[in-house]
Amino acid sequence: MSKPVAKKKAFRLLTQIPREELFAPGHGLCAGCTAGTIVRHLLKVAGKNTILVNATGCVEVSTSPYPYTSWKIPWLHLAFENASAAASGVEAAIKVLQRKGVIDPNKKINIIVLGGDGGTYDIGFQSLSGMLERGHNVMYVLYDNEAYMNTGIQRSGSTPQYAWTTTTPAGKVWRGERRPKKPIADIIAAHRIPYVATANPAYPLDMLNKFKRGLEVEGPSFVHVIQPCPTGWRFDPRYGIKVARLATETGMWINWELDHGEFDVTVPVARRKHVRHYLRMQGRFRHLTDEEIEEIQKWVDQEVERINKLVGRQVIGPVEE
Amino acid sequence: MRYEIRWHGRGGQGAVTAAMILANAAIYEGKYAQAFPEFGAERRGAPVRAYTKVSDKPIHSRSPILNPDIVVVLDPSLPKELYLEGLKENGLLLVNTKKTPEELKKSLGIDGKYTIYTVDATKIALDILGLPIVNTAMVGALVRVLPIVSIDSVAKAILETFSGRVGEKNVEAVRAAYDAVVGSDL
Amino acid sequence: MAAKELPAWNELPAGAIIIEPGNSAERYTGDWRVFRPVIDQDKCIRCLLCWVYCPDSVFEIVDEPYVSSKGRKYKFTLKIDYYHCKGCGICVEECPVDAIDFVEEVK
Amino acid sequence: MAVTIQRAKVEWKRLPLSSNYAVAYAVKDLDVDVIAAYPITPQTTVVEKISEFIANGELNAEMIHVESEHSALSATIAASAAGARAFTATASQGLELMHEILHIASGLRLPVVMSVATRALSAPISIWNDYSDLMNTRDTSWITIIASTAQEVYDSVVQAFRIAEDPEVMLPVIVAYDGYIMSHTYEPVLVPENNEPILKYAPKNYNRIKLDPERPVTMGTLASPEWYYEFKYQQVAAMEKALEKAREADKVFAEYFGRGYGLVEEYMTSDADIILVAYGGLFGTIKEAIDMMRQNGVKVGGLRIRLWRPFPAEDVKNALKNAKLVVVIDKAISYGARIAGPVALEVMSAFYHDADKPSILSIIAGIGQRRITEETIKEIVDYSRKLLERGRIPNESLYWGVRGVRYE
Repeated sequence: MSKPVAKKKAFRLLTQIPREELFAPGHGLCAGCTAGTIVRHLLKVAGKNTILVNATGCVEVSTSPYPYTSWKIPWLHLAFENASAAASGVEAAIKVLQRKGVIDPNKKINIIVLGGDGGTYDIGFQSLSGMLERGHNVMYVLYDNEAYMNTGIQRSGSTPQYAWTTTTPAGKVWRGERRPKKPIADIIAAHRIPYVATANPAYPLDMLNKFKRGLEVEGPSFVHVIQPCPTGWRFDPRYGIKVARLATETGMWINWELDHGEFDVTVPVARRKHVRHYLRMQGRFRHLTDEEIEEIQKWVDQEVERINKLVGRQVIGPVEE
Repeated sequence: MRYEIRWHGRGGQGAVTAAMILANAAIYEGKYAQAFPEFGAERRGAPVRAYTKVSDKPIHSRSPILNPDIVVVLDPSLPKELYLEGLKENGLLLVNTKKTPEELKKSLGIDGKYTIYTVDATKIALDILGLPIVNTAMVGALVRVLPIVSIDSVAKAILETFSGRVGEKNVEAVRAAYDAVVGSDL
Repeated sequence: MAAKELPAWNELPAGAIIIEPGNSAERYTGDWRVFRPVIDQDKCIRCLLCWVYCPDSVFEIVDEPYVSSKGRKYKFTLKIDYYHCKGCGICVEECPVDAIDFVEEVK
Repeated sequence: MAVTIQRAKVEWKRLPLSSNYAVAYAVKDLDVDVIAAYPITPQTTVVEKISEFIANGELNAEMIHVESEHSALSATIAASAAGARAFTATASQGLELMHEILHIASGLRLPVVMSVATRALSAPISIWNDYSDLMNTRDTSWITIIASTAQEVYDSVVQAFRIAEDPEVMLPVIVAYDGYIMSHTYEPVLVPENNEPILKYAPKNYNRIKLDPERPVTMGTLASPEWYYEFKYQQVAAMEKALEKAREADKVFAEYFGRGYGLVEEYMTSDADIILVAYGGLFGTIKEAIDMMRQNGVKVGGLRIRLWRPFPAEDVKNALKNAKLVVVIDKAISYGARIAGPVALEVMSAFYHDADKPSILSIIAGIGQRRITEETIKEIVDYSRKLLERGRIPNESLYWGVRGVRYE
């Protein structure tokens, strides 16, 4: 993969964010659902010439209850597991219709898939892998709330270890989810696609720049966005962005990008907070003992060490409080 | 008149292609024909059969051929019970072998009232194609003993199937086998 | 509430396709609110964070100049669309200068 | 609507094609824009041939080599949603894997066409022919044509796009035919030297509602109990319309190209005491069996169901009403039903409210490609005559040719 000329970050100030809202209010997402924040900015970056394919999930059902739609761009939903296959079909159609002159060949039409963690890590993984391997010019955006929230908080392949969900309750035998979160972005990166990134709505400019970069590369791109869910994570809706920010401040969530093979952390954290700040804000971790929290802290320390090695310098600092 | 031909070979020898080439030749002549394989999951080496029906009138039936007018054997090592099954009385038997029809009849102990023809298609294929793939040669031999289509139509069918030099070589094999086939009435 | 007359099958577009983009804006979600965010225009520094973080795009950037009591001049003013605001409080929490009050709705 | 059309001046070439290849030629001549498919026996050579056409520049299309049939149909209908003319092909397990998306295709009213080389279902695995796969699509709101010759396969794919894309229909279409028995049989097929007349008969419509940034629409919405039923009723109405449009499409095709098939095909039915009802390639064998039986003075005829969905009940009744006995041969089983033949059930229900109706016998045969020859057909007719003489037609399906099952 040849590295194209490095682009200047397009968004440096909040005032540079387009004002036009292509995601209308009146949708049925929970009060304080940060998916609304993510989708608004995704569409601001993508603009009008965009077709979005949505996997079944919270965003899908909340934004398209007949006869109302929150979408001001063409939008397609088929099913849960096939959003990437559908996007492949849309991309192929646009490509051939442009070649035949039915659609203006000079008009760039962005094609985006939006999927939750269930539709990405689990049921939609096969079609996603197929789409990436075939090299379709599609950006996949994963909003990750770490469980099946649409059906009422059941665990998914994304649920982190020890998290409570309705299918991983904390009891005498189980301590919540029993397996660590699947490293989906690493698995996607192994497809050797041009661009993979992780983002956080608490860092909007970083997130916007990643959406922009994902759309401008030739071929598939993948942006994995953490999406705190007040309902499933059990916190007051007003703290959605605060929880998201703590995820990065504690090193539980690292904002990185892999652009044509070059890895970098885009939101360095000089002084890290202890993971308990993040965990203790959420009811889904309420049952955790101090020992279990320390265990999680150790995993995070290891992951931070790995990331720092990858970058070649200390981009994420030590725990200071 | 409808002719029903059954082809016997082993997977990879091209019996199915032979059946198809004969049908295609008939279709190019404006005749009606069907060609189909014995539909199996067999792989290279396993005994396979294929069928061709040729007629002046439309062919509607999709039955497999149980009582062929002629049986064509691409591989002489196949058991005779396999290929003689259901062959019509007074039917024709065309075998790829070095033996003469009389020798073949004796060595295999064939007692039915069949008219037997033989051709050393393996030698022809080796000489001309450099490979022991006898299917096209056997089509050439067949249209000699049962002139239901012209040899030129067979050539056309082959050239439509195999392009370039491979096609030309196969046509050569067809013509050689056409001339080389042996039988009491030839 | 009287049942409103819904269209017959042959008056609907085929396949449940919605042809009016963004018409969910017609839906009233203001009644989800228990608390109401209220901007103190004088305290507001126009940093736009409320506008950025709002999941329901209820902050409108209005081209209305404003001069604060300390004499700071702003080219625009932020206003809240209470028809859609669900009262989640993210703006209240994220405002760096505590310029948004969260007051209980009186119903 | 009066349809007048002049006979097209078409130069035909007569090619030896299998039914699979006939599909590929039709796809090429229809200038299909997007093909998404996954290989499965016995459909595979359809996709191989289409790939050849694209590789050689004979067809300007995008081929998506998807990773499953589920994705094949998903990509196909999404391409259609984006405005392209789209096609896929499958069989058996692949069709089963697509099942969820079959409903979504019709529910979204996307006019895609799919060919199905019909095949039995696992387990145990069978790569051979019957119609179990197709019959499982019965209630998915796909228009379904079952062809009986390779020529009809070509012609039906052409008709299918015209019907599917008709603004008054907008439903997906399956063109089915016997796996192996037809999919792999070479026979003469007329195809045009150039595809202009084909595109004139089935013109593309790029102006339908689609995913277009200039006119954004939301497709694939959620419908609550107060909305859902009306959309399903739209499909009921569209299917009714499709019956009329399929008839018209065949009529225009016949006028234009000189070949027509009707929604059902009758063979020597006018004076027949016994009429055999069947579908697909089996009907050819039945026709020859009828010829043989007629020579022996047996008054037997045949009726082929060509359009399976929507079911042309009136055409079927008209063809069968004067028979003493109708024998429906089904190559699929609806397990647990006394009348286990899907088509037999349909024929029976067509007559249910009539005072005057023929006796109807349901036969299951050809399962997993169990051999059916002219001789088998004669045996079925002989047995049926015996039942008729006894005056007792069983109100349950007979499983013809199962070892260990005997009918006296």
